[in-house]
Amino acid sequence: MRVIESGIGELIQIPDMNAFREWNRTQKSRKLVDKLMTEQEAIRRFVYDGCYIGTELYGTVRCPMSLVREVIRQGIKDLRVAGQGVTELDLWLAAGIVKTLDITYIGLEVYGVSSALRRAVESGQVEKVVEWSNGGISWRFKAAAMGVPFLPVRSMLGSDTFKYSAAKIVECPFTGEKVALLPALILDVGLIHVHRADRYGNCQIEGITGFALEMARASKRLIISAEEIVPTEEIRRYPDRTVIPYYLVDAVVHAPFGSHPGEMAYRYCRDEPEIKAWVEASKTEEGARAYLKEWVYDLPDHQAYLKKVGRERLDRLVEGRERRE
Amino acid sequence: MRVIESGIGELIQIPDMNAFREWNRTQKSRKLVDKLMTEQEAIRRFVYDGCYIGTELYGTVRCPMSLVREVIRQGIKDLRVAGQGVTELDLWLAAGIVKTLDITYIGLEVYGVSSALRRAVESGQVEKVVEWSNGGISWRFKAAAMGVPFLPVRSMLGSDTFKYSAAKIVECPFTGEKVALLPALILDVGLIHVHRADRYGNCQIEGITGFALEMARASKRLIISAEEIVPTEEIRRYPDRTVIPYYLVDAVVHAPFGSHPGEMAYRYCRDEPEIKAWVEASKTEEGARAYLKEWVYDLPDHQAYLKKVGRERLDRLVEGRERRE
Amino acid sequence: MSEERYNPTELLICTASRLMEDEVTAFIGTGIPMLAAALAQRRQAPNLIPIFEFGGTGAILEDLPMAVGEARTFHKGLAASGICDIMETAARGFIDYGFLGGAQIDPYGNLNSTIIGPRHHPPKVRLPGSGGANDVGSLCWRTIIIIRHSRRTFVPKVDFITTPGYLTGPGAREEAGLPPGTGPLYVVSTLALLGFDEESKRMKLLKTQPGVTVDQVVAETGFELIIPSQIETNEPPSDEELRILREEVDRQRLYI
Amino acid sequence: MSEERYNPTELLICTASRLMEDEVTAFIGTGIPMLAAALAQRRQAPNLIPIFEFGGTGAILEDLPMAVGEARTFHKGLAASGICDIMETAARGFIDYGFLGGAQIDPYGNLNSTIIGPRHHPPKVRLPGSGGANDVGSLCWRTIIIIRHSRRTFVPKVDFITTPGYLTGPGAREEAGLPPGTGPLYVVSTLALLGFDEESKRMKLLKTQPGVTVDQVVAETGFELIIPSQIETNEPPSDEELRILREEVDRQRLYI
Repeated sequence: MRVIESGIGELIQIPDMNAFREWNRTQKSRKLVDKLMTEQEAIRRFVYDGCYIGTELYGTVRCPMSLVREVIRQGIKDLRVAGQGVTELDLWLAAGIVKTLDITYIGLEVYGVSSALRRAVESGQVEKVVEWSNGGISWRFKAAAMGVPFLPVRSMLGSDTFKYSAAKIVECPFTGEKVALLPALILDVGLIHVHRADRYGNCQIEGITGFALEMARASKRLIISAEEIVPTEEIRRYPDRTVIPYYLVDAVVHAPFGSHPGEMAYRYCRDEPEIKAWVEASKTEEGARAYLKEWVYDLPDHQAYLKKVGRERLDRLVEGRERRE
Repeated sequence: MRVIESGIGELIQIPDMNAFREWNRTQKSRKLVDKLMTEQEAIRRFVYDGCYIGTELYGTVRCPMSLVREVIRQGIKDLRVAGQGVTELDLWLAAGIVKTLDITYIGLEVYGVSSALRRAVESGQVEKVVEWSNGGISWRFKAAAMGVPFLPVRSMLGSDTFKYSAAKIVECPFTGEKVALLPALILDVGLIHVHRADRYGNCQIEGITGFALEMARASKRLIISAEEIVPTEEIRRYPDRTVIPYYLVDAVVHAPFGSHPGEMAYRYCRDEPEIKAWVEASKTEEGARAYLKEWVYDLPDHQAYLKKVGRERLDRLVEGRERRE
Repeated sequence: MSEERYNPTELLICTASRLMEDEVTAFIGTGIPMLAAALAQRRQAPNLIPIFEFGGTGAILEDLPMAVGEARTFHKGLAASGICDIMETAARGFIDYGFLGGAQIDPYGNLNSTIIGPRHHPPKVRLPGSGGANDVGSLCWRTIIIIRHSRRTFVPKVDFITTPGYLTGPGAREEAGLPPGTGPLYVVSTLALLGFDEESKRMKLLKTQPGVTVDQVVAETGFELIIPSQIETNEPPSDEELRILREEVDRQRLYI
Repeated sequence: MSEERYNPTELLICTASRLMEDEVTAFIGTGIPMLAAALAQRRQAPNLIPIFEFGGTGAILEDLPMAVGEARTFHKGLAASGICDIMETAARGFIDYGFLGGAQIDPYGNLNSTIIGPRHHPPKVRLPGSGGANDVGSLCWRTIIIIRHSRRTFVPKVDFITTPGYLTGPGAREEAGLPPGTGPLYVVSTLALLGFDEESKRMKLLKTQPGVTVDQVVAETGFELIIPSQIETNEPPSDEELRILREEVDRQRLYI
């Protein structure tokens, strides 16, 4: 397969599908076992210094924020991260625990550029940055999910986003056209927040699925947090609602309001003041540090976090939720 | 992209994604218009002699049988067919209207080899037969659905299924391993039966989705038949249940019991005596002809077909349906 | 073979069923594998996870499906998705076993379910084609082949390799690009249980079916089998197996 | 520009909104495109089909989303799927328009939202990165760029091509392998509405914003614009547009 052009970015994770198959054969049980555990236990067991990690969907939408905060709390460091993110990766960047980024977008959406990203990358604290598009990184997960080492796409071509990626350009042997080949992206650990899961890890999501299906299938270890734990009978009544089957899952964490300060479709809306608080705080290193101290380090767990947010405020978020009218 | 080996089967549909894009730009409306029509009108407007056509799921499971019969009734001929099928393609083969097959499996499942297939292929009446696996043909639809000219897979390698296909083998530029490249398969016409659709063509399916999502997205013309026509408000209440969005759809046909004699999950079970009747009848050319006369040609439409099946029998099928217990 | 107690189909089902382990994932095709899986779920493998190619995962096989896409393939299931998801699950190495059949098998476990005769088109006899078999044989960890035993089915060279076994022998699968560590594990036939030699990848007799001699197996096999010095006989289907099969698994006698 | 009647954001929104046709599909990003789409749905384009990259299709924009994955992006929507489905829909040619922004734009409509400065890493200024922009700019039929106008944003050469415009000129997109017939159509800025010359693919002034002279546009643009002899002025935002924008679209004044 003659390569016309190669991106100069480093290929951080090698798309070794044979090793991935072997991992899935030997390290992932087909047994229906109770995987319910706390954030503390899940992160302690499956997340480690230097691991390659990804989160889904992103900071303000169906994001495993209770897991994200626990990663910081446990002092895990040198993370290599698949970077589509808002608040979640921002917190990690501010905490100084990110070493390498396969980046697509890290920013504060309507609130603009991320100060935490700027500080971490411009200072060189983040040592490597490899560029991709949002579609690109999702297709990389999809390649891994399909069990193939790459996928062809017609995006990223002609741009510096390609040049600073680890993609390659080849000629299609059927049509002669140029296509970009994206290497499969296998995660050491994936963190995904869902609406409902049973104790074994069978998961249901409402609303858009973002890249949850692809990322779940691309992860060597998968930690699920869920708004609600349902009996397996409920899963078996609606097998067509299962988007992540149990055998992909290593840990199930019951995390009501797990996406806070982000939203959860049909459950609660985003907490605008809290999001703005981070936007403001993160403008300076000191502000970010104070925020992390107050909202992460000084709280023992997600229950304490929710208590600090307060029932009244959470009720208001539930009130403001999207409804199926 | 150096090709190590090429299948010797003919590439019946060229994976020209630029032409497909242009088609989708100019021939597919984004307008929300009422597409409800009869089987007769849908087939008359969108199916034509020599077209490349596909059906989903297959003859005994969620299959657009009322459309399949109407294709025969209208005397459409020289079809080129993506061949995963049981009763539906069997009827077409028996009617002598298939000229070319990208075949994966045509058979009668527990009832064994298809006599209609044997007669049609062994006689040379079907002029071309190109081999694929079920995964292979589904991935070919998926390639078209992804808007890319091919997909790599690790299946079909080393076999005569590959040799008599139109796939190619190349070396992965990331890992050096051999992978098979499957060319995207764009259908001139796709026929899909669903549980619910609105008049614009937004579709919901219950139970497994087979290859409906991929085939819908791989079709230049898409005819949907549906057990039930629902108001668009219902679609808008559950947008996460839409698996085929309206803009893919050219015609919506209201076809209760549209999968008969096959089943429809949670609605009705398969009609075993009727399936057996075809198995028996199709053993000889005369028997197949008599069956087609009785159940297709001599009936003006699906309503007449259902009347002939009879309310009592249909009620029994509903009684025997899978339930969400 | 005791004609009175069970028929050849029942023998195949019971022999295959015993090979199904608990808490594994297994690709189940139409026919005998479905019955074997349903029987296994009621005996040694209550948590066998059946996988059906069109999307069913983890069904409880209370009623027998007649097709691999039927609602019974996801009855009380854990997931109901689609064919790409399932085949990709196999590609990622999540499906432990696959059950396969065919019209012809060769010494390396290559299977033919496409055509009989030397010419591809038009062929002497047209069979259904690969279906999911090629994908199962390519991507599952180990396959178990269920086939009736005769010189017509056990041939030196299949007319068409629909589904790869060990192809031409050691290393051939890997050389073709197929995932390493895969390939046929057992062949369950009406006359014997067979396996494959570690070194040569050629078919090896493991056990004869009850009442069958080694000579009978050899006589009905169109190629040289590896025959160890000691050959045991399979346990015949037990009364309990047959009872479950007839009274619970296939109450309506659709298959047996 | 009348400081009293509307602000620059409102001007950008109203100008962009008028470009949105009825019964087309349009990729909508966070911020101004959302407001423009919501305004258009209430005026000339009630059946504009907004597409949001993480899965929302055909939402009715009753409340303004603050993020492209929020539930409001599929509020009363026709479909809610995922990012791959949406990007692949664009790849198949089903998305007519895409709206893009950026920190820098060059004469060929190439956009930068990745870094400022000559070095990729560590950079002088790190911006968010492509997000979906590169995919939108590669795969949608036509893109419309919304950007504040100054010599800092309209530069001869962007520091980094995050999202391809016409790259180096005629034929360059096709040569790179991008689908033919695609590329930027308009640039909506605070000073002007601009387009691209058919032949040279270089940026061309189409209309000035109300109260802005051609000289001002030229002065604030860091490269040579193609300037036709006759230049009209855009209609300013009407009272009706502003009323809808302020009272219906962005009642809570989150953006404007």
